[in-house]
Amino acid sequence: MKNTSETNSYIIGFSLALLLTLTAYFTVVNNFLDGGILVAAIMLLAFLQLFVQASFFLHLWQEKNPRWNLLVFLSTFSIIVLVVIGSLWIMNNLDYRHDNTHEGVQKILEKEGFSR
Amino acid sequence: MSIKPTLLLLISLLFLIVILVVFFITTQDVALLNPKGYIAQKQFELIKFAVFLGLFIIIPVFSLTFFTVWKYREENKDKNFFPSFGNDSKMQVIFWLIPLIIILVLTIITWKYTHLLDPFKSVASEKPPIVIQVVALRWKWLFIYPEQGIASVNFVQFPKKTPVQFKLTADEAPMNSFWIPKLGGQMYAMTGMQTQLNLIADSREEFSGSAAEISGAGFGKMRFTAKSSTEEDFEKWVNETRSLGKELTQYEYDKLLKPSEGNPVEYFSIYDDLYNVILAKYQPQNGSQINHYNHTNY
Amino acid sequence: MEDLFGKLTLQALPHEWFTIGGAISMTAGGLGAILLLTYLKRWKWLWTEWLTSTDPKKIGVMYITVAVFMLFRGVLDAVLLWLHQVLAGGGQGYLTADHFQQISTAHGVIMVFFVAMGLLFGLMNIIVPLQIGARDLAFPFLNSLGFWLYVAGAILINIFFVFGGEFAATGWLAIAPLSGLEFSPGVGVDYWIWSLQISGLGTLIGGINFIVTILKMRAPGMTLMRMPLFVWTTLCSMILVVSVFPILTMTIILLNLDRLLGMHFFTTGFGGNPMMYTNLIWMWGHPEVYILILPAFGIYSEIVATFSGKRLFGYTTAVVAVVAVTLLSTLVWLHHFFTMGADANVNAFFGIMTMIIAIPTGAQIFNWIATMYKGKIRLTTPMLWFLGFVATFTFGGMAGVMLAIPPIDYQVHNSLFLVAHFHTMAIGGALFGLFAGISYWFPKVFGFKLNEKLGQYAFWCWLVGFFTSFVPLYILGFMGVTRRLDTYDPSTGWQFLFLISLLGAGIIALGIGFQLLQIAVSILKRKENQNTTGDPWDGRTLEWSTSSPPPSYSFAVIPTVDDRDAFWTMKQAGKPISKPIFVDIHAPKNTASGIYISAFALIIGFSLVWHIFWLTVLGFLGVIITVIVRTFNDDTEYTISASEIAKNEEKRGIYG
Amino acid sequence: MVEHKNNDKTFLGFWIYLMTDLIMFAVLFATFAVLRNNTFTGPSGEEIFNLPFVLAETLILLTSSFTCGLAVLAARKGDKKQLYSWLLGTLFLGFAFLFMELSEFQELIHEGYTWTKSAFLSSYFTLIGTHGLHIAVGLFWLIILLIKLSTSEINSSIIRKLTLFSLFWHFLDIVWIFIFSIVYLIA
Repeated sequence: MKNTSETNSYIIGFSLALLLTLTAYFTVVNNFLDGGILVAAIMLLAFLQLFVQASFFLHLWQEKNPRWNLLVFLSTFSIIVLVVIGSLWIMNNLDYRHDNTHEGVQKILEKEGFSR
Repeated sequence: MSIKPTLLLLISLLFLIVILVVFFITTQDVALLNPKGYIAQKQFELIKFAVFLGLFIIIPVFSLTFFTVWKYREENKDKNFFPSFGNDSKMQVIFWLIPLIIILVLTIITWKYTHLLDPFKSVASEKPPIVIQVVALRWKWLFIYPEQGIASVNFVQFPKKTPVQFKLTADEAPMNSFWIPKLGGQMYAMTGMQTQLNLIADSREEFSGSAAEISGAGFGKMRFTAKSSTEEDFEKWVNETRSLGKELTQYEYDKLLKPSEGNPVEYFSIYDDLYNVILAKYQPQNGSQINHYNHTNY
Repeated sequence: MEDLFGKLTLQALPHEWFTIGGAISMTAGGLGAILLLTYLKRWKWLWTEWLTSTDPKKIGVMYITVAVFMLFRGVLDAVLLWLHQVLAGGGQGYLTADHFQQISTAHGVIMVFFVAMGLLFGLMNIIVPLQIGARDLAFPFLNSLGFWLYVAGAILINIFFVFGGEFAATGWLAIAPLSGLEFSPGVGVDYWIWSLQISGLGTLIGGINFIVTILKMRAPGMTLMRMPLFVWTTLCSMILVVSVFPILTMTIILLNLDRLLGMHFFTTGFGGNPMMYTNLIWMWGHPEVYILILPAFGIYSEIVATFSGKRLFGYTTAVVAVVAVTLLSTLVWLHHFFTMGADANVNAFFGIMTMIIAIPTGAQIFNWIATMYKGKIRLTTPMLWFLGFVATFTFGGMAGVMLAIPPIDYQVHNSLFLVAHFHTMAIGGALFGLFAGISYWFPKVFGFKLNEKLGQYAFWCWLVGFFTSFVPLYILGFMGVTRRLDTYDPSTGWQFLFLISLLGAGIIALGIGFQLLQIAVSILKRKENQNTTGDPWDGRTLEWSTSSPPPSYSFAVIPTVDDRDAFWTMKQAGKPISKPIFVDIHAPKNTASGIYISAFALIIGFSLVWHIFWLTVLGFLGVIITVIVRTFNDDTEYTISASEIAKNEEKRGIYG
Repeated sequence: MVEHKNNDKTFLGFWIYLMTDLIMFAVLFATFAVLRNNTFTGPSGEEIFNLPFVLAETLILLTSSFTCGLAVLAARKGDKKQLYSWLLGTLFLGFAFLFMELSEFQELIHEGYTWTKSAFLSSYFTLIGTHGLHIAVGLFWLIILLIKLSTSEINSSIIRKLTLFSLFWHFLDIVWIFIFSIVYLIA
């Protein structure tokens, strides 16, 4: 009895994940959207699939308290967001400040026949 | 050893240190504490203000600690021994409030001064800034004056009271940091990138400058002298250097590129835009990157 | 045939004077120990009783012994550096620039990774299970494996004395591109990489082990808010270990791929971005220093409460402060590279975040003072170390707040002012805390107190020595002296201050001498101040309820807890401890696979340093086989019979 | 009760290990995101990615994650035959994924786009390579489990090991979803 409900949860999870992957794929291939919105859409679909897999495959939300697994997952998730967003913010800011493609260097590159 | 001598010893030790430090600072020429440029002057004010605010934490902490240890020492048969006194919300509020206020004041100061003293912002002055291009090589500094058409190694001169805009990069060297303590903060010099440092010298004097980021074996000897002179002396120096006629060709530059330590001061005149050639070297060229060691012919 | 040993050729063997000196002293020490052991016929005892043990108390003592040996090397490196800096005024000091940089890198790495982390893990292994009423850690085998990986890392970092090559000359964090192939082609950086990877792995395993132990194995009734504060700081410190050590491991892997496979993550050319290395390594770097300081805060809370005979003032705010510091410590790392050219908003944001961390720390110190208020203070050695902490840490904290303001940091970044600041935090904060912890829990581990008088002499030498050596560095930093400076001309007037620092180092060395004397004298006179009650300091937490030294099973019966300061409430209640009915206890068996896996890991590391790739493959096979053999054997536990426990507990005679 | 107690200790311990692995991947994602435009005369993302091929890979890994879930359910039901079939399915799909990935790498190297060409290629190879390495370790672990299963009946320790493996496998699939989205789709 209990197992059939679990197999159903796996089946639902699998089909949802399949759906999300295909939608992401086709939005890119037939470029329904582009530029910033496309990136946002892809990331949204990725996080949705994360949510689907976590709830259907890892049963993260049905954990009885004290829900250490969930707490550890959320703290790790915040560390990941910190690492990726933090690095991107700092490195892009540094690259912007250390801009070296101004006209002086450009002139040298053209003179040597190198295109950037 | 019981509490009384311990506390007295500790307090006298701290007082002795403070006195010795104050005495030393006032007598010796401590670079950061007698600045010679507007930027360093502002940073010195910040240091004084931060120390002043810091005392608001140190004095209460020290006095409270020593007083409490003294008053509630074991031998003191004080009757108000109150072992289960675990919490008191009034005191908690004070304990969190004191550091909070101090940090709040510091936050406002930090936001204001960080924007004011941004190294990439040129110093406000009616005179146009003089641009000096600095290239950090393996264990020496190369200074290039694009407008004046001269270059020098381990020596830089600029007129006093005129803002100086250093444009910093490095060539075939690990990360370096360009620092003249008496004029202002330091700034990293890295290969393939250009960073800026805007300073100004208020008086006519010679300052010592150094590399501040470890860059290999010769890092310790990577020192240079920065001289601020009057307008006329600066012009005279530029003409003298140009008249020396020693040109900084690619061949000369390759000699400088080879790692060497404690280079003597050298002067060159320069005709092509070497600074941008160095920056261009690290840009992607179609084909392959210019190999560091086979130089193109310009 | 000749590349059978990769880069390990004859010229690589040690030829500089100080590597040969190091090799001789190490082999002499090793031989001495081997002779002593064979003479006393104690090999069997050493192997079964200590090396293969999974008892956290024994592993903790082993951690501390290895860390103390590494402390000797670390302090020796420091004295070598200082002596050179004093002589280097104008003339060429007795070290070449490259040697000087190597020793300064080795000093940094050894002190942080092998002394501070070693002492910290040692104390945690001994005390945390006892304080939460657990008999063992969650994963005993992993605990032994974590320790032996730490030892493998320590061996690998010292092995270049024997096998030659050199050590990284790049500063303790091997900042790219200096650590890349272009500027450090030698094996030095590879030694750095692999000793940090192996010991880093050991720390990560330890981190996971402690989190699961604290979350899952507390005594019944001990909710999170009834745990002793040292357990709270350990939990927070281990959460930081688990959160940021993977960043260190991956950053070092990327650097290694740059060096080994010619990739271009941090190279100057080919699109590499060296600044990314600085960003990533400091993303681990700053939480690492909080990993070291938090347990010291925990130890101070325990000591101040015990020696004031009072409950800790504001337990909840202390916990809030520790958790706040843990969360904030991951948001501040850019203050290590303000001078890299990020714009004012970025610098200001990270500067302000760094200052906000000072608020919980300030509140914590006020809490300790309030704990002493209306108490009965006994100024024993642990309390002295706490006063030393207050005297030094407040100066260091003020310097830290100054460094957090970007414009000031532009001036003093990488100067001796910064060096003095982090030494104040490391020595005044973490090391004083660990010394306080060791002198506080020594009677619990070995059954006899450390000699008080010698302990106080040692403290005064350390404190006076600390101030004499580091206050001049603060001033030198303001005079424009940079870090890792191996030569300067005498006209600058710096030589005099370097001399005073060397004097200070001498006083610290005297302090260490007193500590050794203290241990020797205490061992000789252990009969007199034998402590039978298991509670020498009238303690408040559970570890004092066991006998000292506690039996291998720690608690005959796991106590139930109904309030904070569990042992104190038991004593206050004063109900005679009725003789419990003893039951069999399952304890983990000794296991040597931890040693084998770490030995293979050492082989892998060593072979990758010298590019002897066939040896690396052998090493991996060794690890995999040992792991599989380990998973296949299931009888990893033995039972201590109830009668045996009853006989042992009878001897204690504490039951009514 | 003791059996259950040290059961969830192992799960929590393994879960925290998975989180540390996740943080390692986060560092790789951050490095990839920072270096993705530093193609430095080498090819950029669009030029070398073949999207249909990668979609196939993603679907294969998703199905193997699904079959792995079903295998755990079969183990809990004690139906050894079904357990065997699902595990072999997972094993086969895992090897198929690994084979496709290695052939993609081989083709790239054949065209000269090796990891020494540019920072973008270095970070691309490392991110995908590390994930591939984890898949290989997972498959090796699965083979050990299958050997263990052949010699003994389904008991609680086998179920525990299988559940741990399925956690690891699902975790790998989640990481691949982010690789698929960030590396391939955005390019």
